[in-house]
Amino acid sequence: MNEHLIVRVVTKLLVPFVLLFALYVQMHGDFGPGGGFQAGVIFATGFIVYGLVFGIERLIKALPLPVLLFGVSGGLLLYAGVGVASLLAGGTFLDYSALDSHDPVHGQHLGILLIELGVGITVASVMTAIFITFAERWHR
Amino acid sequence: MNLLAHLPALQIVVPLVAAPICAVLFNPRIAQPFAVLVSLVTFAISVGLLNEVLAEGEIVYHMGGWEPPWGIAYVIDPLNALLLCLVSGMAAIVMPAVRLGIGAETTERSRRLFLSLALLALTGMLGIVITGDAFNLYVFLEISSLSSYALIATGNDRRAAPAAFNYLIQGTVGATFILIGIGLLYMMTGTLNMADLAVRIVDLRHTAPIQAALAFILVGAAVKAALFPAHAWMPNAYTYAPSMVSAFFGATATKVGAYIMIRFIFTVFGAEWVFGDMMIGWILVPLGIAAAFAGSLVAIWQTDLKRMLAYSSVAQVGYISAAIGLGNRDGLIAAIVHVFNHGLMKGALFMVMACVILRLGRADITSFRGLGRRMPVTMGCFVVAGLSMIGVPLTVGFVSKWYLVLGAIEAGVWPVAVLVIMSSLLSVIYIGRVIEVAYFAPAPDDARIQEAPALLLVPTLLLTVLCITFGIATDTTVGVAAYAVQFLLGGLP
Amino acid sequence: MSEALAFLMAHANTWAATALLCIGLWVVMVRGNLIKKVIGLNIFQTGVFLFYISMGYIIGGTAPIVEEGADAVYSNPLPHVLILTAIVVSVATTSLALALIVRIRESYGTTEEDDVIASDEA
Amino acid sequence: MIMAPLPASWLPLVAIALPMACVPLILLARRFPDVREGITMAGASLLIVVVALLAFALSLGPVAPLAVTGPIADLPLTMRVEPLGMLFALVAGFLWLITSIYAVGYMRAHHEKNQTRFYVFFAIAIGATMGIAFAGDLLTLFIFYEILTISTFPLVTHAQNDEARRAGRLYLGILMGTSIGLFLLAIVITYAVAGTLDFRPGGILQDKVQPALAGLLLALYVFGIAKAAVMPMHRWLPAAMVAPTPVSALLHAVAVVKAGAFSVLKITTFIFGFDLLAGLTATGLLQAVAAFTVIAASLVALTKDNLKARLAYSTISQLSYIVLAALIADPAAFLGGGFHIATHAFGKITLFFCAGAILVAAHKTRISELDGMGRVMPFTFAAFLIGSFSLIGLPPMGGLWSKWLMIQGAFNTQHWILIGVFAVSTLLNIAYLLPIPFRAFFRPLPDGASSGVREAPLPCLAAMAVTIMGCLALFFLPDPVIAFLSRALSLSGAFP
Repeated sequence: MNEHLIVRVVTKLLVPFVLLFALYVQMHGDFGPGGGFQAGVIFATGFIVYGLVFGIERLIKALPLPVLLFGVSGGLLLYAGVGVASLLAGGTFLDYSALDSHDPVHGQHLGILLIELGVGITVASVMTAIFITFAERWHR
Repeated sequence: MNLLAHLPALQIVVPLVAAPICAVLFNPRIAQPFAVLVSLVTFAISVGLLNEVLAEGEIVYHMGGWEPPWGIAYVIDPLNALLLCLVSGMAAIVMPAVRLGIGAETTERSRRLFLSLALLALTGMLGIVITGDAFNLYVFLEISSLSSYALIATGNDRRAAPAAFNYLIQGTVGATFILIGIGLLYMMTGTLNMADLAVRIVDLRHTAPIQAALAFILVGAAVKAALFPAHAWMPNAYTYAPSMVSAFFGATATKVGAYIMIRFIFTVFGAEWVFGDMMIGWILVPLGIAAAFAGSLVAIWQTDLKRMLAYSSVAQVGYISAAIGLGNRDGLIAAIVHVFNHGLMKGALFMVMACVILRLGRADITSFRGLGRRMPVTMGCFVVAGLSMIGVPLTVGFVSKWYLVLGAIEAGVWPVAVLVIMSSLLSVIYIGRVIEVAYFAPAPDDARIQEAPALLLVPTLLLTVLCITFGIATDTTVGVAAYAVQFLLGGLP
Repeated sequence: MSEALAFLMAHANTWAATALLCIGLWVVMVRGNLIKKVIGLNIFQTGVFLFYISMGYIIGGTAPIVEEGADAVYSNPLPHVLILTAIVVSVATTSLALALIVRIRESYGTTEEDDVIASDEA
Repeated sequence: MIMAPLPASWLPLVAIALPMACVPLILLARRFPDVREGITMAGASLLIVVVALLAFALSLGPVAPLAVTGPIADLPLTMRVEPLGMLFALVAGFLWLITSIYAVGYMRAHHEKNQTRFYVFFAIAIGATMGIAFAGDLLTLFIFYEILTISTFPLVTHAQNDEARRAGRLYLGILMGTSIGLFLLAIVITYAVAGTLDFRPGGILQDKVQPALAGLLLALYVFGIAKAAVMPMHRWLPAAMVAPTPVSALLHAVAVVKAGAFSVLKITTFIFGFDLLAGLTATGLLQAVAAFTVIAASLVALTKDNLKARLAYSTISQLSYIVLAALIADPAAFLGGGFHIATHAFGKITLFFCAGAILVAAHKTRISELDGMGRVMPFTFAAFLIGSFSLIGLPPMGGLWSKWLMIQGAFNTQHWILIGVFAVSTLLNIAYLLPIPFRAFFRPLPDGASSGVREAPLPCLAAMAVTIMGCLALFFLPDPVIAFLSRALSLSGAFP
């Protein structure tokens, strides 16, 4: 797509905002519509558009597969880690209230935020990884 | 903090957390022992849960502290405690041998994520078994299915990919059927908790959606259990998958399908309605018998022995289905015991295939010529597990067959008893055929074949020994099954 | 006539879901092209999604977000949450299926089921 | 007993475990043939001591049954010593020692391969036979019955050539097919209707089953126990003759086939009971089948030129005597059947020993080749003649008494046709057995055939001598045996 100058410029301008919006959706999840799933997909959209326009090599350079794999695993681990932390804090598995011994509501906020963050990271990494895997094969 | 109180959660969490960790541990020398450790811990948790259930009765655990109907509950009764032990026990036995076993049978690329996928599949199956929430069951079903499609595709035979694809299509359709059924149940009752469902369904049984839900769920579970005629995915999948995968899934995956069937029929819908008004027994029993004959007959003609074992599984699932369909106490005991016992023997037989493939590179019947002398221990295991498949006394196969025939006679369906026994005679032919080749045909001169390495041989031997142990001391299997039946049938005879 | 029409309309979503289920299943079973099979599977699953979403919706209900003082009728959010999970599963299934098709195409040079079978038997 | 290390009720378990315990020792000693055979001998001698002790205990009074938890929760495996089983165990245990002595001579002279495997499975088979003899219920009996089938399979197919493979197929196919297909089914049905599987005096099925079902069950048992070789389930026995001769001698003239006949006898007496049995139409039909087997097998035996094949068909015929005796449902016939287990065992094992000796010494398997051989191997053929006398039922051999008792039973119950069957079959016995020694003694030796042929190895001859003594002893001293068996009858409630 080297010849499509407009697309390249617009994409370059747009991608940061896409990612910013994704971040908003991610962090706003416990107050309004939003959350990890949606945010993760929007994150991935940003990456994928970048890869489509500027070429798969540059996307891989920015996000090497090991990093993505680490993202997939790390997100899941964060999710499960919160669950285990609540276990260790004396609640049942994923009982966020137990995360903060003084204020259960605060604990719930913290818990849901971390959980959704884990989900977001995993979803974004998985979607991008799927895209890269397919695109890279086709490219060869 | 008392970790023991959280065993139900840990049962799922331990393998679930271990899967991504395995993925980021790039060095297989670390990842492999780690996976072994995890599977052993998981098995220990299952045993702990079984003990607790036997001592104190049903365990209910609320995830996240949410009470049903809002939250997900894990409910452990003797039935799923036994299955947890089977699934995690098989994993613990197979896992140490995985690295050696898949070396000859997978593509280089796919080996890296193999352990993660295996642990995910384990998580999924444990989840299906442990959960008391209908939708959660679907989610775990898909977790285990997706990872098993991927695992089957790791085989280095090019036919592995189409086999996995077929399994994916059929498995997804089956799982979606279950999803529809669960949706209908939720629509009518407003709950997903199985215990609540059971209470609320009682007054709604006459409605079409509930009846449709029963049909959808049974068909979906039948696909997962590979019950004839919905078995088409299984032969190819188990033939072209790495033998380790076949051993683990052959022993557990179809059993989990049968578990879904038992759980929904007996816990959610209620046996007296399912077998009384809906006459499901008239579907399950004939299908089961047909499966027993079709599977065994086709198995006799196979030259690829992994495919032969897969068809034999079709037949064995038929016994389980027929046993469920009898709808009486002995039949249900037979079903539960056979789920466990067949897991042991089929696991052992597929492990034998893994040993043979490692040494010879293939497992067709001609490659077995003279193996009785060259790999005596491996073939010894095959003989014992094969005898168990036939149902010779003092092996596990006899115990399940006994209860199945007894159940059929007590249900007053004599032809079923006769047919079950006749079909089991067919297994004499397909097992005997292999034994004949192994011990009577001269070995080809050129190949210098040695006994399989200890790492593979020990799990194989262990499973074989268990085939006999549980064939003699049946307190654990039949005892637990009888206790489970008390839970499932309530006060019924 | 109008009664029948009313009956049809009252269950419009269910009919649509049923139609999608049937079309999807038909495509899965009849089409020989592996990609078309996957598309059929997606249509089939979409039918289930529609079924779940309709189930939770209450006519005149609003999004289930608590607003102080408003005495609103809320749609049931649970089926929607459930089906979100199912959609994610469906995405995963589709991508896995496509990955398998890529591998089949690489080793067999075709995405037609008949050709794959013929190639193995040859 | 003064020492009394174990209560007598444990002795059956010891009798089963003893041969099994020899297995690992034999395996350990596989590189030292003398030690290996020594272990077998020692095991066999010890077994005789154990069985004799048990018999002594039984003669003093009833031995308490012993129950062990088994595979089926409500059905413990029980060991119950009663005189009939005791007699069977005595015969099998005693002949194991004799056969072992014989086997040492035979296997070495014949240069058989895989001798360790041979002794291992032989020991397992004997252990299983003890299990059958002492089984206190049908499930236990069935379990040991199956172990016996499986453990004898490697013995039958010992040669591992194509012929052995064919024989193995037939052997396993028929024995396992019938035992799982018919015998097991019958057992489960019995359990379902009677609620127990114990061998009880007077039977357990009385008043619990319709006559039609009882008839069906009886047929399932008689045909399902293919080891009793009632036609048409007899084909495995001639096929099994490809095995080394000691196997044919002990297992396919004594242990395996008698296990079948013994099971039938036990089931008719302790599961059905004479009263129930006598009233069934099926009993008559099965008597006809057994009678047919007696005659037909004898006729087939006449046509066989292969010596072991002829003996095999003779065995089929003789086994059906016992089945017939069991179906007559009369105390005298029962005594005759039980006694026949012993007399036929001693007679037939002698004949097989002779056949093996001829094979080893002269490498001959066909009867038509035996002309004049009596001059080269006088002792062997003399033994053959005496064994034949016992089978035919001529004095001074034990076979006379068993046949006598069976005919008396038929007479008591007015089965005139069966008496005719016994008479005709005796004539047939003479026709197919006696020409063999006569040919050997009275026909001239073909030219040059005698070169290099000598009498059989010494262990073989010694074994034959002992079994001949047995035949004689059973003629002169039948009373203890019959008195012993009568106790089984009074236990069974058949005697008023």
